[in-house]
Parts: sequence; C-alpha cells; structure tokens
Amino acid sequence: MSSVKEVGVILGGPQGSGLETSMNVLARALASRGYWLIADREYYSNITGRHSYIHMLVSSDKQPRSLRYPVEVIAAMDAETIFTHFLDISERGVLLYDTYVSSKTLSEVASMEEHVKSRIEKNIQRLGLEPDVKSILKHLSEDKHISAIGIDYSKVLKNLSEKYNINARFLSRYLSGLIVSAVALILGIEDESVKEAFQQYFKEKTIIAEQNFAIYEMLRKQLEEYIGLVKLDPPAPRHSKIMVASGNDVVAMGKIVAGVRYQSYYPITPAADESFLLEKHSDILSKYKQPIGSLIVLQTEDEISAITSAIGASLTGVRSSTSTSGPGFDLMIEGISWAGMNETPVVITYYQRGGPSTGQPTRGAQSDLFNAVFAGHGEFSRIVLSSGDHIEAFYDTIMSFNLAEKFQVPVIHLLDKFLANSLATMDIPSLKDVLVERGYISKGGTGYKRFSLNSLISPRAPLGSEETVMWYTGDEHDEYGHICEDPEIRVKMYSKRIEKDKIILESIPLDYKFTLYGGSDFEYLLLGWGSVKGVALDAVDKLREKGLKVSYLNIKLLWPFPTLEFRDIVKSIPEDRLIAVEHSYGVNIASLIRQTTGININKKISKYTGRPITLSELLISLDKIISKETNRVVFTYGE
Amino acid sequence: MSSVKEVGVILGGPQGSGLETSMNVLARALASRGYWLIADREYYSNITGRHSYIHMLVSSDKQPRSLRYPVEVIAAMDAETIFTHFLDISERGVLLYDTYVSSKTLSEVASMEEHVKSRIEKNIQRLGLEPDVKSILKHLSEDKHISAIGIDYSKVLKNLSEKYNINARFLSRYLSGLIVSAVALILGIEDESVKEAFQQYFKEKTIIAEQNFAIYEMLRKQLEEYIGLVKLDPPAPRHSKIMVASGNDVVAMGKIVAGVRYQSYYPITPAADESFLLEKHSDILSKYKQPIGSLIVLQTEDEISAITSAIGASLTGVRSSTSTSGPGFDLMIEGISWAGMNETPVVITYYQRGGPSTGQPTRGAQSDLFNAVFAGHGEFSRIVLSSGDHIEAFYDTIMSFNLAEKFQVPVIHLLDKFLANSLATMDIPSLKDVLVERGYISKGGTGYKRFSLNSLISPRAPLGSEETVMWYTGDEHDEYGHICEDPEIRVKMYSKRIEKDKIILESIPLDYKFTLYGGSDFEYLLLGWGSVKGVALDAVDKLREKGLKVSYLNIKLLWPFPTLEFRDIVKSIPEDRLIAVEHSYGVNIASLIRQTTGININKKISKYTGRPITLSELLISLDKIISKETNRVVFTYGE
Amino acid sequence: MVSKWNYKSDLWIDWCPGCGNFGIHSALIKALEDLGLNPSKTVIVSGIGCSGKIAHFVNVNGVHTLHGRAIPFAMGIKIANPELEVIVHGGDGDLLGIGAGHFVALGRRNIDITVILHNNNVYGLTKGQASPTLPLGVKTKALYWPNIHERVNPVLLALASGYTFVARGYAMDTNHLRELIKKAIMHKGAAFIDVLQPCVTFNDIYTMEFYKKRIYKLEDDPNFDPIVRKDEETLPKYLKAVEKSLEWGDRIPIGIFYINENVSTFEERLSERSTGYKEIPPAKSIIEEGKPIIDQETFESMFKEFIVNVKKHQINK
Amino acid sequence: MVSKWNYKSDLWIDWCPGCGNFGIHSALIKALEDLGLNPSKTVIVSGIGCSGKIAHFVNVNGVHTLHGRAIPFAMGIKIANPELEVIVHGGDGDLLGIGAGHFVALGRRNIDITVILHNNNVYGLTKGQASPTLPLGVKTKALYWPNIHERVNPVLLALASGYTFVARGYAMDTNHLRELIKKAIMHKGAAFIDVLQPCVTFNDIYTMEFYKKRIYKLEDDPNFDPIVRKDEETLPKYLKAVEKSLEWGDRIPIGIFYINENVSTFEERLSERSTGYKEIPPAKSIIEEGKPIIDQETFESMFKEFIVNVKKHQINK
Ligand SMILES: Cc1ncc(C[n+]2csc(CCOP(=O)(O)OP(=O)(O)O)c2C)c(N)n1
Ligand SMILES: Cc1ncc(C[n+]2csc(CCOP(=O)(O)OP(=O)(O)O)c2C)c(N)n1
Ligand code: SF4
Ligand code: SF4
Ligand SMILES: [Mg+2]
Ligand SMILES: [Mg+2]
Repeated sequence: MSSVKEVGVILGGPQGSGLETSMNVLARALASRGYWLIADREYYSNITGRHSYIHMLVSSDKQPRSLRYPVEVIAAMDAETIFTHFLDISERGVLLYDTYVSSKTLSEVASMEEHVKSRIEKNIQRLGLEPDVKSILKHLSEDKHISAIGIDYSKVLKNLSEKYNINARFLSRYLSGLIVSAVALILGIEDESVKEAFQQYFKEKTIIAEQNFAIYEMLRKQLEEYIGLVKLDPPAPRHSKIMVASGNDVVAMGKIVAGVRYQSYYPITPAADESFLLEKHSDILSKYKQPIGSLIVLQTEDEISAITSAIGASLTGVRSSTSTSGPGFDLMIEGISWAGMNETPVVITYYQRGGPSTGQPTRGAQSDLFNAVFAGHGEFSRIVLSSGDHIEAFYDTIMSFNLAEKFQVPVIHLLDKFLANSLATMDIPSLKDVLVERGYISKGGTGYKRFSLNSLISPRAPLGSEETVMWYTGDEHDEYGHICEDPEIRVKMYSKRIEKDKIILESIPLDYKFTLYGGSDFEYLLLGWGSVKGVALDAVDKLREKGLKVSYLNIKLLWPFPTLEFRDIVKSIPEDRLIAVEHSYGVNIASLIRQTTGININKKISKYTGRPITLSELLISLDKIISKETNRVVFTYGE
Repeated sequence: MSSVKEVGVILGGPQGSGLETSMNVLARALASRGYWLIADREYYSNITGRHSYIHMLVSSDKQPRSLRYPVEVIAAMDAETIFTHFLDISERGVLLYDTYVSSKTLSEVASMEEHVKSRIEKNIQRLGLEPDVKSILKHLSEDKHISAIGIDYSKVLKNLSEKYNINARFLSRYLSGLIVSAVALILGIEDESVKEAFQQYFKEKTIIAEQNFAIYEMLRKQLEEYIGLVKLDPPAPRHSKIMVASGNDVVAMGKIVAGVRYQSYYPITPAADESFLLEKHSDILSKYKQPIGSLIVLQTEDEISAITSAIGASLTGVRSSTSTSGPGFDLMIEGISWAGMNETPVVITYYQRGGPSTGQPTRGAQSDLFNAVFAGHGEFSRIVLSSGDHIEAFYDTIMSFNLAEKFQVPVIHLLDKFLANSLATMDIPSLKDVLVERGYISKGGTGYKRFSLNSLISPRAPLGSEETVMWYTGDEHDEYGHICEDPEIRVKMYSKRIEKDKIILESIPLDYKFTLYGGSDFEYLLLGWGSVKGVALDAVDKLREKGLKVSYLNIKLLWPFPTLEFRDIVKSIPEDRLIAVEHSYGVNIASLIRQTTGININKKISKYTGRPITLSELLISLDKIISKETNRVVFTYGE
Repeated sequence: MVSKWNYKSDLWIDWCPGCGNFGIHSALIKALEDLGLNPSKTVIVSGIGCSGKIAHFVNVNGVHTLHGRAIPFAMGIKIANPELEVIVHGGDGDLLGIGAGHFVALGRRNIDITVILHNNNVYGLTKGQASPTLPLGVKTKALYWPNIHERVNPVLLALASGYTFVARGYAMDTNHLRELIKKAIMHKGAAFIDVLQPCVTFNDIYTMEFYKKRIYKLEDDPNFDPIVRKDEETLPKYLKAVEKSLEWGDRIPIGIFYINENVSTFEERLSERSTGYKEIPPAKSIIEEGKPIIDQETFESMFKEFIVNVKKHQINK
Repeated sequence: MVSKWNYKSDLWIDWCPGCGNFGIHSALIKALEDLGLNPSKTVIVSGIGCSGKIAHFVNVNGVHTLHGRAIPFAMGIKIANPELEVIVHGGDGDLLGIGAGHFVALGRRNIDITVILHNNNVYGLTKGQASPTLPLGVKTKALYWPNIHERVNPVLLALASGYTFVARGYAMDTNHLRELIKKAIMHKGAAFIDVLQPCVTFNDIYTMEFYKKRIYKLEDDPNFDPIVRKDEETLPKYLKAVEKSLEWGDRIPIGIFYINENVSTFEERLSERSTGYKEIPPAKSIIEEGKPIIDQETFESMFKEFIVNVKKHQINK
C-alpha cells in the first residue's frame, strides 16, 4: 500500500474504558513523528458503559481542521463500536477488533439506546446482513475489502498480567494502551515515539507507561504483517516542539498567561476541565521566580456564587473569570447585569452545549448566541467574542481580559463543546506580543469618583486603594456610586454604559472583528463563527480547487457587532450569495446580522444533532445551495 | 371660571404618608361622578420619607390615555412637593399647600437627593427667586396668576383629633384624607361622592371613613370660596358601573377569570401587588357556588422556586403562573428553558422596571424586550405578548393561559411599571366571550407518549391521570420522555419544539398580533408596544386634527414576530416614514423588527429616565422627526 | 407479597457497575412494592446527577428536573395535586450545594414529600469533584488538592431546617433502607433520608469497606427513641437527634433520628386559607374547554372593591 | 476615644423614623470607631432590602450587591484581598430566603468575614411580606393571611452550617451590639450576628415592647461559657449553643452562643494549595500595563505536559 497524506481514525468503546487516554497518547505519538491532527471526542452523558468514540484526522502536511467520513482505521473496543460505525470505514480500510466479540449479536448490546439500535438494525437489513458481528465482518472484508484484524484482547491482557503480576480487576485499565498500540502499529509509528508518548502521558507513573509499552511490544509481534498497513506520507517539516491540547486546556493556559488571579466555577460539562487544569496550577504560579502572585481557583456552591464572587474579586483590581455552559450561564445573568451596571470587568467563558435545559450535556452546539448577546434585563454594554479554533481560543482568552479591563465591561467568550473537548496539534503559542492592557487604572484618593462622568471610561481604583473609599450599587447611582434617582443623572449614567459600544468598536482592530479566508475576490461568501471555522476553511479550499470563488468570513466580535466593516466587506456581492453556517436550528448569526446591518442572509446550513458538521456535509450543502436547489440544508450525519 | 374638559392634578408628599390612599379615594369620587381618569404613581425605592407623587389626568368626555404637563391643580403635603413641582402648575392653576411650610427653605429639605436639589436650585436662580417657599409662592401668584391656597394642616388635624379623641401619634394618617378633600373641593365634586369614596375605600373601617369625611366637612367651610374653582365639564354619559383599578389589579382579575390555580411569586416591585390581590382571593374562590376549585398563591424562597414550582403545578394539569420583574426574571431563565424543553404551559407575568441590575426598582421602563424574547440557552418556542393598557392587560392575561395550553409553551406577558402602578377608570370587562382553550388535553392510558411525534402539539395528560405513567426530563428525550441522544430523534424533537412557531403564527388572530389606530390611510406610521400606546394614540389624534395622516401600530405579539402581516401593513409607505417609540435607550422594537422582517426603522423616540413619555414630549419629537430635523429624540421631563 | 405493578422500567440502567445507586434503586422498588403504590399516582422528582437518572429507571411517573431544583418542582406538583405521592431523589451536590436554599425552605413548609439524598460525597456525573458532604482535607480520586470545604452534615441541616422525619440509610443495606423509605413515605410531613452511597468510580475514601466497619443502627440502642409523641418530648428528642447527628468517624449511625408528626403539614395550613383545598385542590378544579370559568355576576361581586356606581346626577352645582 | 476617621457618610438616611436599622447603624459606627478600622481597608458588602442600604450610610467602602448575593460577592472580595476587613449586612429575606444556599456555604468555608443579619421578620423594602424568620401563624400588618411557613432559626442554622462565631444582638441595645460587632470582626473565621431589628412600619408583632420584656443576656449567666478553648470542649459547647438557640418565647437570649477558633480559616486552607497566598494574594499580584505576565520559557515549562518534541527522523520505515 502506498502512503497517504491523510488518515482518518475512529477509536470506539464504552465510556469509562480509557478512550480519552488512548486519544491523548496516540496524539502525542503522532505529534512526535511530526504529524498534524485533530481529534473530536463524542460521548454520552454517562460515566461508564455507553458508547463513546474518538474521531481523528491525521495529516502529514498541514493542520487538519475538520473531520470526515469514512475513515481509514477503526479500532473497536467492543461489539457496539462495530455495529455503530461499520458503515464509516472506507473501502480497503482497517478494522481492529476483539476476537471475543465476533459472536455478538446486536440485541445483546444492552448499553445501546433503543432508537439507535432500531436505526442500525434497519441499515443492517438494508444491506441484507444479519444483526451480528460475524455477518458484518464478512461483509466488510468481502464487499468492502476492509482488513478486519482480530486480536484476542483478553489474551494480550492476560499475558501482561502474568508478566507484571497485575490483579485481574485492574486489567481493563490497559485496554486504552492496547488500542493505542494496535493503531500505532497499523499506522507504522516508530516504537520510540509510542514509548515516549506513554511516558509523557503517565508521567511519574513510570511503571504504567512501561506496562503499556509492553502491550505494544506484544502486539508488534502479533501484528507484524500489518505494520504500516495504512501509511502516512513523510510529514512536512515543522517546529521542533509542538503542542497537543484540547480547547479547555488552551483556554486555561490563556488565562494564566493573561494573569487571571481568581477563577470561580461550578462543575459543568464541557467547562469543568478548564478549571481543573487551572486548579493544578494554583501553586505553580507562586513557585515561579517572578512575584506573579497566587491564583485562586474556587469551586463555588452554584453558578450564582461563581459569577458574583468573580465580580467581587474584580472589584479589588484582580483579573477574574468564571467558566460555564448554558444552564450555568442562565443563572449568571442577574450577576452579569450587576457587572454591566457597575462597569466591572469580568470574563465569562461560555462553552455551548446542546440545549435547551439539560439538553445534550456532552454534545456540541452553537445555539446560545442570543443568550450570550441579549440576556439580562436593562441595557448595558458587553463584549461577546468567539473563537474559531484552538489557537484563536488561546489568544482570545487573553484578549478577553484586556478588553474587559479597558472598557470595564463583562466579556463573554463564547466557545463550545466541539472545541472544548477536541484535541489538536498546534505550534506553541508565542507570548512575545502578548501584552497586558489594563485600561484606566487609578490610585483613587480623597474625593474619588468611581463613576466619574468626565469620560465614558471612568478611572478605576481597586477596593483597598490607600486613602480611598468608594461605593458600588446595582441601583442607578451618581458618580460616587451612591443610589440616585435623579432623571438627569439617570440619562447620563445609562447612556454612558451603552455608548461605550462606540469606543469598543473604534478600538478593536479589524482582525479581532472578523477575518476573511480564501481571498477577497469571492463570488460567494460563506460566513459563520466559532467551531464551524475549520470545516468552512476546508470547504473553501476544496471549492477553490474546483475554481469556485468562495471565501469564508470568520466572525469573532459578535457584540457589539461590527456593522460598518461587515457591510463593507460584503458589499461586493449580492445578498443571495451570502451563506451562513452554524450548529443550530436557526442559524442565528444570520438574524443577528440582519438585526445589526439590515443585510438579509437567507441561505443557511445547519446541523443540530450535537455532532460536528463534516466536510462532505458542508460540500454537499454548498453545492445544493449554490446550484439554487434549496436555501436551507440541515445535516444529521454521525452517531 | 368656566368649566373645562380636562384637568391635570398632582398630589405630592413624602412616601409613606398615604398618597396611594389619596389617589384611590379621589379616583373613586371622580369615577362616581362619571369622570374618566388615569393616574400615574411616582415614588422612590424607599418606604418612608422620599418624595412621591400622583400625576392624574381627569376628563369629562373620554378615557385619558396619557399624562401631560403642566397641570391645573397641585396639592402639596410638604415643602419638597412645592420645590419639586412649582414649574408644573399651569397659569391660573391652583396650588394647595400647608401654611406651615411657607417658611421653609430648599436647604432644609433633607430628603431630597443632592442632584435634584442642585438642579432645582438652578431653576430657582434662573427665575431670579430665592430658594424658599415664600419666594416661590409669591412668584406663582404674581407672575403666573396661580391661586396658592394655604391651609393650616395641623390645625385641621388638631380639630379632628379633638372631635374624635384621636391620639396625636396617629394624626398623620389623616393627611391623605385632607389632600383628597381639598382637591375634591377645588374640583367641586359632590359631597356624597366623596363620602362614598371614603366608605368604599376603607370598607369595614367605617369610623375611619367617617373621620376622613369629617375633614372634608371642615375644609368645605374653610375653602368655601374656592369650591369648584377648577370645574370640569359635565361628564359624557357612561355605564352605570365602572371599574377603577391598577394594572396589577386587572392582571390579578384576569388570572382569576382565566382559572389560575397556582400562582407562585417572590416579592418584587412592581409585581408583588398582583399576587397580594390574588392571595386575598385564595379563599373566595372556594366560596363561590360553582365547584371552581381552590387557588393557591405561594410566596416562595426565591424566583427559581417560583418558576420551577409553577412548572411543577402545570404538570398536574393546573393553570399556573408566576409574576416578577427583571432581576427575578433573570433567575427564572433556566426554568423557562426547562419548560420549553418539556413543552409545559406556564405563564410568566413580567413587569419591566428600570434596569440593569437593581436599577430603578420603582420606575418604569421597556428595556427588557430582548431578555423576554431571547434569554435562555438552546432554541425553543415561546410566546411573548405585551399589553398597551389596562383593558388589554386584562384580556391578554386570559389569552396567555389559553396560548400556553394550546401550544404547550411558556408565555411571557410583558408589562411594565407604568401600567402596573397606574390607576385608570374603565368599563367593567365583559366575560361573555372569555372562553377557555386548553389545547390537546389527553387522558393518557397505557403506553402513553407525552411527546408523541405524530403532531407538533402532542397530547398532554396531567400527572396523576389514571393508568398512566409518563416521564419528563430536561435532557433531550424520546416520545416517552426518556433521555435519548439518538441524532435522528434529536432532530425531530428539537425541530418540533421550534416549528410550533409556525402554527402559533397561523392560529393567533391578527388583532392579537397588532392593531392599527388612526386609520389605514397613514402617511407616517408610529409604532411601539405596551405602555407607549396611550400617549401614542393621543399624539395621533392631535396630529390628525392638524391634518397629518399619522397612525399608530400597537404591537402585541412580540414573539414569534408576525413578520408577514407586519410587512404587509407597512408596505404602503417608505421605510423612512416609520417611527418607533419606546421607554428604552435602544428603542429595541426597531431592532427586533429589522431582525425579523428586514425592515429598517431609523427614526426613534426614546425616554429612559424612568418616567413616562408625556404627550407634549411625543408631539415635539414627532414634529422634529417629521420635519427631518433629527432621526432620534430622547426625552427627560418629569421628576 | 406479589405486587400488582412492575416498578422497574425496562431501560438499561447506565450507572457504573457496583454503584451504590443500584442499592437505592432496589430499596425504592421494594418499598414501592411493599406499599403497593399506584404508579400513576406516584411521582419521582429528581435533580441532575447520576442520582437524578433514577426517575427513568422506575416505572412510576418521573420528572427529571434541573440541577438543584427537584424540591421546588416537587412542591408545585404536590401542592397542585396532593393526591399524588411525591418522592424527591437528588445528589449531595444537587440538594445541598446548588439546591441548599430549597432544602432549607422545604423544612419550613413541612410539605408531605419524601426527600432521598444520594450522598456519595462527590459530583458523580461531572466526574468526581468534591460535593458538599465531603469532609475538609479529604482527597478523593479525581481531586487535585484535598478538599478545602468543611462538610455539611445533611442530618443536622435537615433537623435545623424543620424536617419532621429525619433518617439516614446505607445504600448497601437495601432491606434497612427499604424500611426507612416506607416509613418516610408514610410519614405525614416533610421526610428526609440521607443515604450513604458509595461511588465506585470517583470516591475511593468512602467505600463499602469504609462503611462496613463503621455503620451501626440506631434502633439497636433500646434507649434511643426518636419519636415525639407528646409536645413536651419535642425539645429533648430534638436535642438528642442533634447529638446523634454529630456522631461521625469510627461509628456512623443509620436509622431514624427524629420523627415529629405534631407539626402541621403545609397541606393543613393551606386548607386554612383556602377552605376548599382538600376537596377541590388545584388539580381537581374543572376548567372546561370552550366555557368561561366564572360568570359576570360572580366576577363583579368578587371584585366589588374596584367597582364604582356612577351617580345619576353627575354634576355638582 | 476620638477616632481618626468619620465613619458616617453624609447622605440623608432614608429609613423610616424609629426603624431598628438606626440602632444597627449606630452600633456599627461605634464599633468601627472603637476598632479604628481604616475606611479604605474596610468594605461593607450588603444585599438588597432596607438593610442593604446601610452600605451607603457608612463612610467606608460600600458594595451594595444583589438580593441574596452579598455573601458570594464578599467572598470574592475577601479572598482576592485578604487584607480587607469585610462585613456583610443583609436582611432576613436576603440572607435566609433567597440567599440561604450561600449562607450555608459560607459556614463550610469559615472565611474571615462578619455577617450581620438585620432580622425584622418581614421583607421591608417590598412592603412587609413575611420573611423566613417570621414564625408560623403570625400575621404582621401587611399580611392578608397568617404566615404559613415555619420560621428558620438563624442562630441554629448558623451553627448547623459551621460558623465559628455565632451571636445574637438587639438593634435597640446599641452598646451591647457594638461589643458583639467588635468581637465578630476580631474573630478569626466566619462570624455571624443575628440582630433582632424592629421594623416600625410593617412589623407590629415583634416590636420594641415585645422585645423589651423578653430579652436577656447570655453573659449574665455565669455558668454559660460559649468559647471552645480545647478540642474536647467542642461537642458539649456546641450542643449547649444549639440548646440555647432553641430558646424563644418568653425569654429570648442575646449575646454570644458559640466561638470556636480551632477551626482553620479558609485563608489558611488556601495557603496550603497556593503557598504564596499570604504574601502575594491575588490583589497584590503585579500585573503591569504593556508587559507580558510570564515569559515564553516559564510558559513552556508550566505546560510541558502538552508539549511534544518532534523527532528528527520523522518517518518510520
Ligand atoms: C445549573 C447547572 N449547573 C451545573 C450542572 C452540571 N452538573 C450535572 S450533574 C452535577 C453534579 C452532580 O453531583 P450530585 O448532585 O452530587 O449528583 P451525583 O452525580 O453525585 O449523583 C452537576 C454540577 C447542571 N446540570 N446544571
Ligand atoms: C432577585 C430579586 N428578587 C426580588 C427583589 C425584590 N426585593 C427587594 S428587597 C427584598 C426583600 C427585602 O427583605 P429583607 O431581605 O428581609 O430586607 P429588609 O428590607 O427587611 O431589610 C426583595 C424581595 C430583588 N431586588 N431581587
Ligand atoms: S460515577 Fe459514581 S455515582 Fe455515578 S454511576 Fe458511577 S459509581 Fe455511581
Ligand atoms: S420598612 Fe421597616 S425595616 Fe424598612 S426602613 Fe421602614 S421600619 Fe425600617
Ligand atoms: Mg453526589
Ligand atoms: Mg427583613
């Protein structure tokens, strides 16, 4: 088999059996070979037992930005994975499976939801197969020329247990290593990289790393004939050090770089992992040579306490933030309204997930745009920023703190589960140009007026400033912060808090408002924000290869909306050449644009199954839309 | 003095001194004479001491709909009222005051906010007066020909105390009666009506009514020469019984007529009075002959409990509601999202007040439109209705319950403080055509599917139905209500909950979407929603008298927005003849219209001092806008 | 006893194998069987967490609500239809963290509801963070640092809030727990059971072994009688319950701490202001399609305080 | 003692004449004077209600927050800048109704904050509805029906939640209250004072006359010592405090119920995970305009677990 530029991989198995570990180790091994990759993690709202999988794309020449079906390699921990994904393997691809499951039937898979089961049953019937693994395996190898490679998992593990004298109870913990090893062998990654990946991931637990590598060695023998069966091209040159991290991770790193000193959170998917990483660094911060102070990460009793205590911390001059998803954000709204009223900088990292209500807690969505932009009673200035990928998310996190302090407003950094839980390789961010911008910091002093009307942004002195007293109140107030119901003061203060929007729009550089990808010669403009960026860029590249002049506008500044610049950029084409894409029902960015610019976008691409839009879905839908077959396409692919 | 069609009255004094009583008694006395009136109540967020006033307009021929300055009569309980309102008395008008305050100076008024004081001081200076009552009184009578009628309040009260042997400590309670009496005499209302008004208001406390009437009798002698000094025309004929009630009252009545059986609330201005009236009727409901069941009105521990317990009650098939304002609504958002997810009817009566945060708790605003329409994570159908006046509010309350049940959605009835706390005369609502519409109620049974996908509206069986079990969950679910993450079910369920919007729009009759006032021949169209209706209609009348073809579009259905019908109605004039008016900074209805219809409204009239737009303000601004002097007018009149 | 109803729903239960929730589930099912509660008149109201999923695993009505809000949802259901048997299930994060305010308020109301706390000392469903019942300084598996919050004592908090039935059970002693659940359901007023529930995935401290060694039963002490029978017993029995609730460490009591049925229930209190409440509670009102609920006459007499008669001779001379 | 600072702000105080809040205000001002606290290092954090306005009436920093949320705001302030003296003021609706969850959580944290409850049994600022401390069956002026909720006992709830200083004062005994406030401020850990506060406008039951007849001082009983000095005293003193907290009716105790400084404060606990916390707490970090906070090298070593070295020979044969 000749080598390829790009390989798609799915690792599947029950939740709680270590797939996240597999993903992390495999990613490190691949990265250390110089490959680029992206990996999405799909899982149920469940701790143990339901079907979960990692969907990866590995590339030899550039950072992959989206996922695609079918994939070349699937590694199945269990029968459920085979039933769920057998249609996702490309012709001549590879299926790694446990020989133990070959006798399983679909009806035996208890952990599968009834609806999923009956849907899969229909697919199996359509193909004229039996609802059992055997029949599927036969179909795959005979009809699709797929190499179905069986491994006796329990035998491998038994060998391991004998070698290291491991209690049988703990053996299942090594399944993740088995999967990594098998896939690494198929992809032909060098031993050394696999070994180091285990070592790096398991850190001090060197014995665990060793044991996992022992599995690899066992499998290497067993799978000898398949090594490098799916071989990647030699990687294009890249930096000698690269980063492998999830969206949650990069945001946490961004916060530390930005100087966050108080982070409150109430656990919620998919936000909690960010705080966990920050928590780990509570002490490290104090350990570094510079006196950079301590970072307090606090699990609060609820989201109301999270936002209000973060605001409290901010009043003392500290960079503070909190992190949540939809249900938690709802509870923070009254607090955000207080921050707006009191011109208090605070950063809210808002990871969207499937709604409404508890919704699909572990699935992705972009359906909270309006909640972020409009929730809260009364009118006040806020900034809503979105990030299109991991690197953007890192810098945007830092930017969020700068903007919050410069303009003394709450900043909502709007992300989502797709980004939060997906892993990607990236160049190590450079901190060279990462500068702190604190805005108008004052030392206070006698007669200090926190809400001075001399300028739209008043001098901000921290609580505790020498010789200074100040007042804050959620009530309308005078320049000192005392309650005041005078209509004239009301108008001045109320206007001040809204008219900041103007200077925000003036000060933020264009590339922090949106970025055009693909070229300014576009005849069609695809537009969106956040996690559709990757797939949109890939689609743009493909279409441009075919000679279609499509570009993508990645909108970052969602509020205040950059109306003038937006109008300017789209003016070269008619409205009916604008196409919006979003992981939501409404494709709400189109409504926001109509509201703020008057421009009508009635071509919409949407997906709201909780799974990410794939490249082929986007290409198909663009084709349908450009060919005027339809104005709206809704996709549903992916389990 | 000849009689007049219309009289403006201000009653002013410290909060806690009985002005609300004065308003109620005076209104009843006037109503029983056959007069129409409207009365706005302005007060600080304070229990005792700060300046408060009633601003009334009384008419002999039709229901007044808006307020105006100047007024013909001001009755001042204290010096602060004189300082605050002396510029509001019309030439040849009347000022009733306490002779005791004639020696007061502005600086002695401790309860006045500094900003207000310095603003008034400037006005006084500008007129070349001294900052004391004496100087002002002189100015009023000499320069403005105002009858400044002094009464020695304490003498009147002392006489009363002697007559009835009342403890001096309680005498201040009779100040409200004194004010009513003095104004009634000036307006020349018959003794009998005043007497009955006291009796009706004080109910079983007949002695209090008697004592108050005794004050009237004392004053009648004292003010003999002034009786009927400002005389209203004989009233046009009207029904023999009329209603005098506030917005809070009519909503409570509407709820009872609608069959509410569970109302939860957490006290908040300006919503709490509604629940208080309902609470009074907890027992009366059971007392009536028909077995109409019991009404539970429950003060909860917070707004989260208010909304979630109301939803819980609704699940048992009960018509349930809660009532709040901005800060409380923010806390309800997660609960509303659950109701959306679970297709649960529930009515949220949302009285706007000045925001953000605690804002101006006792002042009016319409700045929560987007919060009502867009707050909540995830997308789901909801209905947002607004009411333009008391009568609308009554019927809309009933409509809200019908819509909630018919479409199985949360209904937000968006009102505001202006309506909530203002008193108006009105015809007694007729219940003839008030019918219950419950939508698709089911008896359940074995195999019952609460979320059947057979139709957009599934059969709804109450919890407790015989031989029926059902499940509800905030997670995405299948037809039984069990958690389900299958992508196909997801798409069906998610879409179902949003696509209801279509049938909502199809089913709601046009006059529940909006109403055009002034005629369809308009050359300019003023548009708005809620509490601007009254002043808008008055302005339309005035302008039409002058030959300008202006009409007013009163928008009731704010969400889902009636896009098609709206486009249809405005299509006859160019966009730049559309003018929006709102008590907010942003005049946000214009943005909502642009978002949902693509129509641009860039002419805006706005007021956000917390005080209502007056007729003259609206006329002036329309003039400026129609003459193309400006596109945006912001007003600030009123203390 | 063979029950008329099958109380187990036919869904696959997705708790981790060995989870203490299975014990609570069995005890509940058995208690329902023993009491023979009619599934259509029984409602399980649960919060969000591993614990909250129980509503789906039982074949009676289930309302799986919001994180922390099971109690107010349950309150609305019970008040609107007092005929329903309402049982709340929630996690320790759910009932005592985000939901602590409602937990306290229910005690004050003494609504006839049973609250069952799945107390596993962690936030299970969000992957093992410390819950409010985890003691200070303890570091369970998923924590990076030892816990910095002191624990809240559920039994003590329930006593302080006014619950009139307060007990503690152990998830792995299903027969004992089944009896507690039955008593709690039959109790007149707000009943609370703190169930010690091992979380095999995230809690490596409060394990079955941990509990096995320490747990003892209050009912084994013949001198301890938690039931208030006469008013004068209230104070001493309450104080005794408080004292017992503070026992934690080498010996951990399970069983009933306190029962007091002399406190009026919320239903009784509501009947005082709404005299028809017992006969026609909200859910029994007849609200018929296409008809008005009250007629014009009733309306006008109800709201007579707002109605003014206009005088014939309308004008003053 | 003549204080360096004038602690009274020059605003007109808009409480009703005769309101108990004036007593609390005076006691607070006097306590501040006695302690000579630096106004710029002192913060009053208040909720929403008549009580909440106090933040504006004192000439130290004032943060008038949201209804029920004074405690979490205060927590953020105190944790970020432990040098500040933080005093929370809230109403009974504020701290024990909507804010009860935070009230409980603060006890678990034992943050060095003083919480002063303005306990007037009503919702003053919203015109007299029943507050959570109003006993069952009582009908104050603005209520249409007698109260249907049992009262929450603030002292008991504070004890159950883990406050390490628990006291009760009376608004009209300003000298006694002043001493309590001073002790609470000086206490190391979370301190709570339940202040009985007559509301002259809406509460016609718990009036000054009512209290005058009933109040007595705990310190007058020579046998009652609320201070835990040794660990073994904890349990008996705690139980005694609980017992005393239940006294209500003809005799109402004021004074200190319980003090225990042997419990670690939150600040101490935070120092364990963030060793530089005491020297450089968040508010003392230097975050300078125009500079990066950490350099590339530090960054890469902090997050080395995410950094992979790319092999020279990148390709497998
Ligand atoms: C408002 C809100 N915040 C956070 C969450 C996320 N969340 C889901 S379960 C859970 C906690 C679970 O812990 P616990 O209540 O103890 O239940 P357990 O899983 O341990 O049974 C949290 C915080 C949520 N669903 N809603
Ligand atoms: C979220 C929210 N709900 C309700 C209110 C309205 N509100 C203002 S003050 C108050 C209660 C006041 O009672 P309490 O806390 O006892 O303080 P007091 O006025 O008696 O001092 C309420 C409910 C609010 N401001 N915010
Ligand atoms: S995480 Fe813990 S509580 Fe949740 S199901 Fe697993 S063992 Fe049970
Ligand atoms: S209402 Fe009561 S608590 Fe509020 S200021 Fe007046 S007397 Fe004081
Ligand atoms: Mg738990
Ligand atoms: Mg109070």
